[in-house]
Amino acid sequence: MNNFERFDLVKIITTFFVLLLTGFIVALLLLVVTHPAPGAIVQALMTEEIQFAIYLSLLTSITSTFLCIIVGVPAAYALARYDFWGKTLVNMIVDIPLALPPLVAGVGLLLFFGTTAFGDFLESIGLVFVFTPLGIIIAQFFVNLPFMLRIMRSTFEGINPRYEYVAQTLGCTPIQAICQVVLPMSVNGFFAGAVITWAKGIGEFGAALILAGATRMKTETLPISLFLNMSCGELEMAISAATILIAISVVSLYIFEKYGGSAKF
Amino acid sequence: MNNFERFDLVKIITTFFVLLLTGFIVALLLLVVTHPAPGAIVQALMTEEIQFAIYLSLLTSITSTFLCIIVGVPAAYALARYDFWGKTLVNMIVDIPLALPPLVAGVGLLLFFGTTAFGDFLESIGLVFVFTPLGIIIAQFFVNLPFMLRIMRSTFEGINPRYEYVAQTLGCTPIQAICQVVLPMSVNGFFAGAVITWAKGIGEFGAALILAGATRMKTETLPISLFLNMSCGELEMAISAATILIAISVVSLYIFEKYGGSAKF
Amino acid sequence: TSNAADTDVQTPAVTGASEKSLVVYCGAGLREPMEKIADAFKEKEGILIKYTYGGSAQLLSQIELLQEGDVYMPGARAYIESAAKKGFIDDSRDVVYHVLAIATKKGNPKDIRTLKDLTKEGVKVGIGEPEGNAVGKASKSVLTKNGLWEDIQDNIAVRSGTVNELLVYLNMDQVDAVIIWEDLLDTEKMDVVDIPVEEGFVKVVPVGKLTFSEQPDDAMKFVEFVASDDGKALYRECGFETYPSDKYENL
Amino acid sequence: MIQINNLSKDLGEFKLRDISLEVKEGEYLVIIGPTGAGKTILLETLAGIYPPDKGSITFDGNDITALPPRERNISMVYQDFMLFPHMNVEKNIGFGLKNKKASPDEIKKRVDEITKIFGINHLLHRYPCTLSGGEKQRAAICRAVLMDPVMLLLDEPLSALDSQTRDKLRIELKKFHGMFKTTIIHITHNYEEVFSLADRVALMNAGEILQVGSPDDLFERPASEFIARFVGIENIYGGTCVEDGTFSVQVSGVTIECDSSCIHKKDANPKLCIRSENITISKEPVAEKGLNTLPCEILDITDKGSFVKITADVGFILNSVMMKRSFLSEGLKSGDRAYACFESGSVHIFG
Amino acid sequence: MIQINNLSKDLGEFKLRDISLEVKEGEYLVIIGPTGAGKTILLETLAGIYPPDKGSITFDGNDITALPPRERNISMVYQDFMLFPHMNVEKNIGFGLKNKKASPDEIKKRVDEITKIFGINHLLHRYPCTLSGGEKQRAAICRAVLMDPVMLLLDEPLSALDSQTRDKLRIELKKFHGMFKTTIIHITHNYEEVFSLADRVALMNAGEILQVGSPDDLFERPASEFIARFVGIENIYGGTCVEDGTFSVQVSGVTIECDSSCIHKKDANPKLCIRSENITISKEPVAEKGLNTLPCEILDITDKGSFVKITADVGFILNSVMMKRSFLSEGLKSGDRAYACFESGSVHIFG
Ligand SMILES: Nc1ncnc2c1ncn2[C@@H]1O[C@H](COP(=O)(O)OP(=O)(O)OP(=O)(O)O)[C@@H](O)[C@H]1O
Ligand SMILES: Nc1ncnc2c1ncn2[C@@H]1O[C@H](COP(=O)(O)OP(=O)(O)OP(=O)(O)O)[C@@H](O)[C@H]1O
Ligand code: MOO
Ligand SMILES: [Mg+2]
Ligand SMILES: [Mg+2]
Repeated sequence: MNNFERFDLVKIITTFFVLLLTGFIVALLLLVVTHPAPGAIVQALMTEEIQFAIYLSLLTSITSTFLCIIVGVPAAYALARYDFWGKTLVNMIVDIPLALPPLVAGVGLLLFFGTTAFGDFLESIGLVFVFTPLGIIIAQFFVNLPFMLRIMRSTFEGINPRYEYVAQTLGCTPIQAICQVVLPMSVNGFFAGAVITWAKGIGEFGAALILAGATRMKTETLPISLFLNMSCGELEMAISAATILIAISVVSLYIFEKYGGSAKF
Repeated sequence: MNNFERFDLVKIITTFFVLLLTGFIVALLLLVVTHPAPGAIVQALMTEEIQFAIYLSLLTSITSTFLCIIVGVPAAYALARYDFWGKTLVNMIVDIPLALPPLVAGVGLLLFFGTTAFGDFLESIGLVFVFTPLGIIIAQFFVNLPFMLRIMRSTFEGINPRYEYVAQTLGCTPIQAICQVVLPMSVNGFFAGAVITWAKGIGEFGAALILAGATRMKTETLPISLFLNMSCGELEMAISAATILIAISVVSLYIFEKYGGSAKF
Repeated sequence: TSNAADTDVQTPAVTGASEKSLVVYCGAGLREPMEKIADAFKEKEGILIKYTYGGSAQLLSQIELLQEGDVYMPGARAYIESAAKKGFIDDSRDVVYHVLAIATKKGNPKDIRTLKDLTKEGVKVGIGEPEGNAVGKASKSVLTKNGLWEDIQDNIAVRSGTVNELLVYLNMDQVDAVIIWEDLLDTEKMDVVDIPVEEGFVKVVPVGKLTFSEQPDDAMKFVEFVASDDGKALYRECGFETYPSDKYENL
Repeated sequence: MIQINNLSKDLGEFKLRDISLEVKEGEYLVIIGPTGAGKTILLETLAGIYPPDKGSITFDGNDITALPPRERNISMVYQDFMLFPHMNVEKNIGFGLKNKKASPDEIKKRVDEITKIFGINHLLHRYPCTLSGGEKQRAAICRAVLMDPVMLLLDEPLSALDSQTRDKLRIELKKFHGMFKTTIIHITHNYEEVFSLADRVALMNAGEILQVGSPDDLFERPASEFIARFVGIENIYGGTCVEDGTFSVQVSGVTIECDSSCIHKKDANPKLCIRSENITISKEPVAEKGLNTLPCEILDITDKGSFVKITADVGFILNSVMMKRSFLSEGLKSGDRAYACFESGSVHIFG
Repeated sequence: MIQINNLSKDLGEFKLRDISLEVKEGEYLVIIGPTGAGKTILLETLAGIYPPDKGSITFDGNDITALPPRERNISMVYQDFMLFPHMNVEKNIGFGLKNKKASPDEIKKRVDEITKIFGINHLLHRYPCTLSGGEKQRAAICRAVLMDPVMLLLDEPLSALDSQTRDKLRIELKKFHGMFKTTIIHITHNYEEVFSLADRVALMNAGEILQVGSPDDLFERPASEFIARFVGIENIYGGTCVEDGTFSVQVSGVTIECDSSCIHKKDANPKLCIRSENITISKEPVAEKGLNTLPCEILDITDKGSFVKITADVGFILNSVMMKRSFLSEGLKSGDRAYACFESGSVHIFG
């Protein structure tokens, strides 16, 4: 039985690593969730501050996800379907925010909206991004767009363009073919992309911190609330925010893996 | 020419989104890179603080990438090759750090190493994670492991286990078959995974901030340096750190896309 | 749990036209009394106060970046002075004293009696970030004045962004002692080691009106209110020594 | 009648070159050719997916080169079905009518009719992923046919099916074409489909059409050596004519009688080919007019189940395919001496 | 000699059930069976990849059931080659010897030898991705053969190749087996490979071995209706015996003479089958001893290029396959009356 014992050894060792890791992650999450005294989370949830943070987090993350969809879906379609000069480079550039530290993205956005003529112009028409919730939205948008884009790109790449051709011979215009055939067929990828973009948006901290600042009750999303409450020594409040964030991430990840776990992103 | 004009419309609109996005990203990066006065970056680079930050960033990110490899590669192998009870759940759990806001990960790590008996034990044998560079390493490890894991998992899944069977009939033990055949075959995925893990490690901020603190010249990596200098009004120094980080991300992303752009992660 | 160095914080581009409000940059260490003052002020004048808390230097860089807001109240007079020099402050009042003290874990297990004891081997000390907040700057001055700055370096486990975080670290057992403002001490959770006045370092905490304020009158009203007897009374409730005081007269 | 005139399209790595082709109304045209020949691209250009760079497509004299696909009334069915996975069979089949703004009642009626003809009426509420290959293919054909197209383009419609279903559907296609006389262009790699369906066959290679004709034209009388090899002719030789105006050629010194149509000049060097299936190996010589009977040595016999392939040396190497039964009854084996017989009409000379 | 006794393996969704099989030294055994039958898993179990749950494998009497793959000295070649892409051909082929700690010189010498035999000596420094399918397959076989295996397992070794290369490599395989007399088990879906290579064939389905025998045994005398259908027999009927001890059966009232070996009891209901290739359709009746000559009506004629398939009604439906040439010479067409002839020996009765 030499062979099979030895084979099992590989299995045992590698599976051990998996379980170790799983245990570590579960332990961390449980530690956070069980840390506050029972009831303290509920109490924290009742405070105006946490309620504001939840409200602002939802508002900004939903808006930024929406923006990511509006920009990401057409862009992903173009990247999946058309060849144009410099496409490889463009493909790389649109992925940059993925590798860029969020803080750096924040600095870039701050300079873009705070110091350029274009930023001044936006300000003059009432679109102020620096130190406002609008800034949080744009920060989330910028940092998380590559998720939406990559997932949709690989979803569209997975859809044979011949579905569109067939739809066109059956009386569709190219745009109708996209709306009636391609989009319904990419609904899973779309859903997975939207969920992960939303979850990452809710958790976005670095870029939002720099661009929108950490102002209590103004630009205080859940992660900023966690950070602010840590700085002010309000551990219970901080951990309450963390607990909510954990719940959101776990649920989102579940949905993501269910609908698009195999999507590239 | 009705049709082709209309078709072009889709192409024009969607390509416009791509170019808009590309322009926006390039503009941001250029703004950051060109912001300091010429020579200011060189000057900043000569300061002991930035040099320390570069050194610490390299040290921690390389170490944490190494850790991610050690844990991630065997775990990915197990997840790719074996079926075991609860695998779907485990697969989801090991991906959680991907969706978890880094700040929350930081809080979890802080509780784990700071308040548990296990943490005390580690401390007693000299492994102190709270407020130390060791903490930065573990924070980077925790947050970025899923990248390594997902890329290697999909790489291994792409390698037919029959290569291993053939190697075994040709005289290899199972472990030799992995080392001589599977690992050399996954070198591209491995490289892509290591590079992106490293790049994300260098940029890691939230979790490190919470676990290791932002202590100048002690736990000051490049993103922490950016943050500290931003908060003390040393914009030139902050932007120097940002410039270095941009260079690192762009180069890493280039390597990543070249070797594993198509890998799922 | 926790740590978090340097609170960042930036500010409000004042909103809420329906309701009058002021944006106040405030040293994080002053949070407790300032919340009370905001309530009292709201009641009295009907003006909402929006605070941005953070380390004093950090707040200053935000003010510089943003060029907006109404009132600045850092943890020490030096910051107001440098702000005034840059032309951001046109009027200020002194309010209270910040007095440094050492806090140790309950029961003082490392037996810390003096500043010098902080340099004993194996003592983990938390201080404020010397370039970021008032408490850090003051701590550094005290330690330097007593010739301990070099010796203590190896014992410093963390330099925090705000003074409040030091309390969290102490409570979480991550440090043995911290140098903080006396007014923040909670004697139920920790032991206090006073730093003798002659060794010590007492800071006067001022409040100043920012030149960019678009409601200079309201801003000035708030500054006056903080420095008024009513304001100072609220400070005293929270354990502060108010300005002027005989105790620190000669400083 | 569809007329394609000098159609060219440059797609970067691939070019359609100067395609001219006429498809009569009601005709069943089959296109064959190696992979990458551009067969699919030609159909897609006909359907209007790719705008051609040059040339024109006319339908009954009207130029339709510039019309968008939806206005051409040409339907297309692909090898991999391309049923929309998010619609059930009924919605899939009715998709075209719905785009034409037909009323739901009419759509229902017409879908019902057509699916009854193809025997998939009971599947209307199923989703494509739950169908078998043959059912998918039928649904795809129904969807294309419901538009009453002036031309139906079928791109390897049977390739993805197992051989039994393929046979069944081929027969159905033939029946359908008999019933409705729709003009059909059908791409395939399968020669059975050519013989049982095609009125005419076109052979494409590298973006060009090389030969158009009846199945027998291509398979028995290929226009070039390339085509001969492509249609599976193994016996291809270079010959010489020793005398002017005779019906015979010499290959490696052996004289072969050709058909009366193959008159050659002396010293010409024609290439010729003979299908293996047209060659019989027998023990005894068969003397008959118009029959070449060459003495040979049997080199190799490959048992292919029902058939045997015999390699024989008649001075040059000749391959023959025979029914196993007929060959075995001769009792020949490798190394034996025998006779290779083939009609002079089986010798085809090209080039 | 390899003996497999009652081998069982449960893999969750799939089970190998009680496989017993003997492979003689130097034998060439071919395994056929539908997809998912477990052919590959059986080979892998022989190679030692899956430990069996039950049963044993002995080699020349020694139990090798528990040995790990590397100690069995059984080599395997897969359909998709499985050449290690990061090693050049030389390293790939020498991989096994290197694991055996052979000296570099010896490895070089042996690799040289074997690659010369297979004609890929000039490819040693190339990487697998640069090779053609046939070259890859040759390299894979060299790699397996270099270990001097006691048994060589070939899992569809020719399936991934185009038909010309497949023919060439099949001949090479036959030659190689003739030269070295290695015991070979070969899986295939291609019947030509069965006929040209196999000493014996085994048919698997659903994890079981259903029949083992010579190619003719399986193809002419299948043991069950399932096997008959699998080997492509279309004419399968239920018959009745009207008289005790005769050599004839009735199908739909038509009497068919069988072989002398097919004696039946009265009122038995045997199933019988006749290969289409064994049936000839002719205009005139052929009276010969041992020949069934049934009058029939021709229902359908399908042109398959070189062959035609004729469907005829003799009281029941009968399919015949003939060379197109022979059939055409009869001048028959659909609807004509003719005669279907087949030898009594072609009628096979099972179960
Ligand atoms: N949109 C396109 N742009 C550029 N080249 C293309 C495009 N589509 C296909 N090609 C290339 O054109 C060539 C011909 O493709 P086509 O699909 O028409 O071949 P085919 O004859 O249908 O082959 P098959 O028998 O394999 O289906 C191929 O080399 C293909 O790679
Ligand atoms: N490691 C495994 N664990 C469980 N089931 C497996 C495993 N490998 C294959 N199977 C299943 O066992 C069945 C038999 O597989 P196998 O590959 O032996 O079929 P096969 O006869 O070789 O078919 P094919 O002709 O398609 O190659 C299939 O249903 C397959 O899905
Ligand atoms: O109030 Mo401070 O500036 O955190 O010491
Ligand atoms: Mg094609
Ligand atoms: Mg198989």
